Amino acid sequence: MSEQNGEIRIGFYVCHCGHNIANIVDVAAVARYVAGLPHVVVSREYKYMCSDPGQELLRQDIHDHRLNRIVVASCSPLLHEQTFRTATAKAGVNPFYFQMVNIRENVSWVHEDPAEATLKARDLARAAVRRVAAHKALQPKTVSINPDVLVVGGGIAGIHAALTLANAGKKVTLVERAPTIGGHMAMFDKTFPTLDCAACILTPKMSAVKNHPNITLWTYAEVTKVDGFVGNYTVTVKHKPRYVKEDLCVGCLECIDACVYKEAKVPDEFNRGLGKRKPIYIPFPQATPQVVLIDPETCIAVKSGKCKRTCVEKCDRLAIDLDQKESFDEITVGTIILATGFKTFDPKRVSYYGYGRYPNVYISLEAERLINASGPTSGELILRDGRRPKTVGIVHCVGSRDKNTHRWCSRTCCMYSLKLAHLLKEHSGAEVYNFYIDIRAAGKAYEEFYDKLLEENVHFIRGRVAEVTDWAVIPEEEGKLIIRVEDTMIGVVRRIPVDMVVLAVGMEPQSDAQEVRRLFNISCSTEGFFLERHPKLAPVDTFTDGIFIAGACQGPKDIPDSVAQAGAAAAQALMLIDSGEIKLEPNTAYLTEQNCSGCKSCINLCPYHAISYLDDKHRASINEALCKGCGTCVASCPSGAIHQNLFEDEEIYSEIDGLLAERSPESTAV
Amino acid sequence: MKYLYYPGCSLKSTGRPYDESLRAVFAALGIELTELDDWNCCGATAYASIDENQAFGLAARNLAIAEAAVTDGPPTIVAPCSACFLVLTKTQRYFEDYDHVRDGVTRELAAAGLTYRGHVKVRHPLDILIHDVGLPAIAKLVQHQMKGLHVASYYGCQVVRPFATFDDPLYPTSMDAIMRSLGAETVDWPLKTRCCGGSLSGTIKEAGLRLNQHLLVEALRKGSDLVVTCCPLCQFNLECFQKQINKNYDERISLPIMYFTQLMGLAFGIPEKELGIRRLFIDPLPVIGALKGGVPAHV
Amino acid sequence: MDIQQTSDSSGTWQPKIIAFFCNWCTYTAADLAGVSRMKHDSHFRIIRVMCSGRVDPQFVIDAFARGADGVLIGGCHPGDCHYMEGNYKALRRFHLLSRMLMSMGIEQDRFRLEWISASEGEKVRTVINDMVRRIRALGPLRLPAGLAELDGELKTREEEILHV
Amino acid sequence: MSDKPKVGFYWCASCGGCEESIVDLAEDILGVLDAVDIRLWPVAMDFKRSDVEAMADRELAVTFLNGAIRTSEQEEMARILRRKSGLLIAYGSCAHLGGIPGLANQFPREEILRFVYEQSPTTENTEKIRPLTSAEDQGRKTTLPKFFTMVRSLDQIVEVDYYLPGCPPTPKLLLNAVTAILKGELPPKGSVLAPDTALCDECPRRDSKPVDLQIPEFHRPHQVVIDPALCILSQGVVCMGPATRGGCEAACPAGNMPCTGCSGPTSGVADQGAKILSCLAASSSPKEEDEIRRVLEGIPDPVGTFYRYALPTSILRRKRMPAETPQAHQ
Repeated sequence: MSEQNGEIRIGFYVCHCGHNIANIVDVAAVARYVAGLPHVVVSREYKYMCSDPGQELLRQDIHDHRLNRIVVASCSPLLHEQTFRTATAKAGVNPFYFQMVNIRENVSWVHEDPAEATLKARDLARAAVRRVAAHKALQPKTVSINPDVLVVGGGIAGIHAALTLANAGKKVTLVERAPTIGGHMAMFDKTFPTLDCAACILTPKMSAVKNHPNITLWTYAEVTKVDGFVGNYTVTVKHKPRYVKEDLCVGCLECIDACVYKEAKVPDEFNRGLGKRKPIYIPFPQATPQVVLIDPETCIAVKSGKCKRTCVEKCDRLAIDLDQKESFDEITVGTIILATGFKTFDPKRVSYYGYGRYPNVYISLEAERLINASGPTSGELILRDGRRPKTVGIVHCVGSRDKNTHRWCSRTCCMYSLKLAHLLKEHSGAEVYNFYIDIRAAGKAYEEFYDKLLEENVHFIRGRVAEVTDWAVIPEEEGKLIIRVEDTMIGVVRRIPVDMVVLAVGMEPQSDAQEVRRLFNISCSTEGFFLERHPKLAPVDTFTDGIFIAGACQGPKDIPDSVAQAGAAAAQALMLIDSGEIKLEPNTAYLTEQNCSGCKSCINLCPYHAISYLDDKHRASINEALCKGCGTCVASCPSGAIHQNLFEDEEIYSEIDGLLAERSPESTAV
Repeated sequence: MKYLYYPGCSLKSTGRPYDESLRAVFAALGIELTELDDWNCCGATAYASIDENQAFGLAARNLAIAEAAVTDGPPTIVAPCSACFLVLTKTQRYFEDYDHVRDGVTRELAAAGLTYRGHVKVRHPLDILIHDVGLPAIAKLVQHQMKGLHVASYYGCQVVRPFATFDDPLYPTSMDAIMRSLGAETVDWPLKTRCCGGSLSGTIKEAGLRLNQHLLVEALRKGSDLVVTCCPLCQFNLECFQKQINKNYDERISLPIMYFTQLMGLAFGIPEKELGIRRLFIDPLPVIGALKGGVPAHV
Repeated sequence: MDIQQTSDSSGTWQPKIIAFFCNWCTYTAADLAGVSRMKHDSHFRIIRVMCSGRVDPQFVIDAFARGADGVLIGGCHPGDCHYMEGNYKALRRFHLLSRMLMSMGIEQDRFRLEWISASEGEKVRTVINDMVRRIRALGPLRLPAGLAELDGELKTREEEILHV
Repeated sequence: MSDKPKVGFYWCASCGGCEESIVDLAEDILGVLDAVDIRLWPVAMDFKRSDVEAMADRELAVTFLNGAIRTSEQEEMARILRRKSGLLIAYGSCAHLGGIPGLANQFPREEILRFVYEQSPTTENTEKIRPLTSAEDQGRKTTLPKFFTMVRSLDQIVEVDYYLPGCPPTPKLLLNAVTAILKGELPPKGSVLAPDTALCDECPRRDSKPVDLQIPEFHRPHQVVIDPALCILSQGVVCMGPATRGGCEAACPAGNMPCTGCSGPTSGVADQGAKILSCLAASSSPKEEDEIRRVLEGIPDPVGTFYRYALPTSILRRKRMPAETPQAHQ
């Protein structure tokens, strides 16, 4: 239903949102007030406008009262604008004759004085009513979706997402910056609460990725550039030099034996420096792909050129190329899944736990490697000073639930600490103490696992550890690490001497999360993890269409949750791909040629080169396909010849006027 | 480098060696210290618990006159005494963060015909030495390498807590780094920010002495030849109660406790008279002088 | 009838601030402030634009001329702009415009540009409270009223002029 | 009595240049004089206000009024002429936009009077005598018009039918207007009788402007030698052309001077100054805040530069002077 003889008929709806809005804003008063504004035919309040009955109310009114403009005052447009536009369109009114007023996030949730809040709600409503009168009918542009997908990050989340998509027949490129996929999970010994071996469940998936016909696996590679928009992204990937030809190497590892270094001397990353490797190495036995690489920092040949190059001679497949340079690939994809994972908290930041000062203080990942059969001590629990611990203390919440480091709960530490307690006891028969604030065992079979540990008489002391010190005040403490903690169960401060301390470090965003965020044009939440479009309703979407997030890059997660999210992200990508096309917000700029003087001021302002200069006509010309709708050129055009759909000057002026108008509604002529 | 200097009451009395050695060392490093004209008590008393507004006002007066004193660039106050540093820093922080404090202080100062715009930076000598001067510059001035001297750096509780502006709040290392740049070896002792007994030594003596004893015993256990500190109260406590501790707890402690700036001065070859060494009760020179490459007796 | 917006229920003057927030960073941050229930002063009104680069200086001037006591522009931090460089254009316009406004008698504190990323809900609160505080100190701008008073010097009734 | 349409010319706060511009019609003026009967033209012929008041309403077919409104007398004449004229045409920048006199809207009335009557270097007025709006001498009352608090454009006083832009309007624009009036081929009421595209469209230097222009530094015309062939803006000199209505055939750029904006904005723009400001700032190249500040300092007087002719008709109209209470008149 469009405007009959140009008459503007507005329907206004203010939502209670249960009590969320109605508790602070006098919604009835707002509805009454708006009813008196020009062009307003219907003005109602309703408990939940986003509910079916709420939308039905809209449809019915549009029909009964021949409404051709709709204003809903409820939550943020970022949440429900689409909902109400769709409802408006269903009732036969162009969806862009709709305007939303945010009186929840911007009013009822942030203000306490009902009078002030109600006043503000009225102002915002009046502004929207004026604005909507100036709206125009628009047709959104649709673009097609390239079915190929890019997955960034080869941890368990990235692996699962890639396999899901590949099995659905989509072409996937998986980019991992490390020399192998597997991520953190590959470092674990066993997984909670089932205690099944991490390698046993992960490595099959890793080789599945390697061998899948639909997956292109690029390891030791990084995304350096992302152009385009949903359905049509162009991505540049940098391949870091391995100094080994990936296609020729079969992973026989003979080059490693041949290396002029007879002994492994370099601290090895995979074992967190607890073990050593040579300059030419393979990260770990099941590394995928099974390809060796050379670390340019320590390889004499690469660094100085002065080396017998025994490795090169040894390789009869001539796979080793010491002159390899970085190379670039450009691919086009329609959707992108980010699964870039997390970083463990650096306990050096909490100096009072002595990490880095006392050799026998470890972080959890190091403990994982120590008890791992394929670890540096082949599973023997041997400390840095060669001793075998008789007592071990596990300190929970290191870098979690702490205002001075990270406020959030890392969600996995309680459970992996329980797991480590079990395994450490199993491996060494040591007495194991857990120092915890709360045991958070929310998950299938998690609480049961906790019970099991209690029966294994692992000690649990409830209290945040104050410090780990070697300050011995009694002879028994000499040569030990003393854990000072308030035992809040018995209300005394205790000093517990132990041989080994394991710090259950929390999860934090990758150190380059901000750069990655910029690269893919998405946002981060306060903690620095990638920001989801909606915490509940769109947990794997981002504010940039076609880019999804999965796993711990969005927030601390354990394996099951990461895998679940990876599946969800894959499903979201598939949804786009299979629908084949997507409607774009029609907020593009356009030019009224007769007003353009050809002054060229706008041409260089557009970062997307959407504006060009027509030499024959001496006029500018805007390519709406390239325009992303920022409106910078509109604000600049000195002739007022450029306009922006959805954000017309007239629309914004009427919003300003509406917000500041102090005339009584009777006299407010638009 | 030019800074305003806020000595506070301690450095004019019990802490004079700190004042003298700090001035000498900073001068040697080419740092110009101008004593803040007409400074007053920082308010590190019970004042704050009696009338917060006036307590902040008292401290803020120093900030206000400092702000007025400097025309080029933001004024920086160097406050060596831990208590002064803490109180002035706190006042600055609260002035920035809390409207009611800002308004209160503004009122209090107005009564004295003063205004404060909140531009003063309050800094500690350790901060200046580490971040403005830098360790290489310090090392360059060293004439007598403190080789083989085992030093325990003691920070006390106030310089880094609760406002850790320039170092780790629980395991600071700036003083240790400076000591190492003098050629000394620093002992890694866990009690470097633990309570020295503070004013307890004057009130609940037993408690004060116990805390005090812990520090001294652990410092010796870690093989320290002497303790350097940056706090007048800590220096006083640790040095002056050793006899009593030996008597009460049957210890044999005689451990020199000096200001870190004094050791720097000696290393720089500044005559000990200018460093107030003689004002110390336990003469550190024997243990230092005994060292190879240490300070010759004549200085 | 309409409540006089210049004053609160108790009748004392309250500032009116118009805030142009970019969709991607600052508007999202304001939503975050809402979701986090960060209470702050209510005397501002947000207008959502896609990018701070869309804020035409005419909008700012118009807002003042229609009775705003302050205008706030919120955009993504430099380097973070969802449209690559819109915020730089906003920054350059801001500097020239605030100089222009000052020579037209509109104090610096009344016009402000802030970079607030989607994660900085807290910053929305502090910026708004601070701006309201500063503008309270300055008092009302009352441009429309001021001009209306000046037009009082004109003769509106022709009879006063035409002696025929 | 001829039956030729009666025409009036009148001037308010103006420099007289607009009057000159009528003579600039050169020989064409003869044609005009054949076609019309000039009844009111203070610069050329004597007149009495009473004569005008005595005219029948709309007796004058057209009145071309130039100059801004600054005094009560000018306001009154504007109102009278509005009534006596079929068409009232705001002639030239001052009547159209407020013009150069409009720049006075940056200063308080009192400050202006004090300068003119007391402080200007050429003034000797030790008794600080100020003119009065009315004075009695030997039973004779003499009056002077009131000096208003601010300068206004004509349409801020009375309804205006058409505008002829320019400082002054070019003979061509005037001739076109007169012809259109005589032929009765006028555009919709309220139109500006000039093209609605900006100056660049008719600027001889247009094609020399680069499409990727970024301005690294701003210069004032006296600081550089302007290349006569190249776009003036591309040489870092502020040119109002992009934000100024054409119709003058880019007379100033053609004479190697930047456009200063006398014809005001095009119909799509509410505030000429704000728009050129937006355009120039966006097109400048620096990114670092300090650098931005420094480069934009190259435009030392934004108001005087961007609002040289259109301050009274800009959105803000006048500098805010909170101290000043609305003028109570003597």
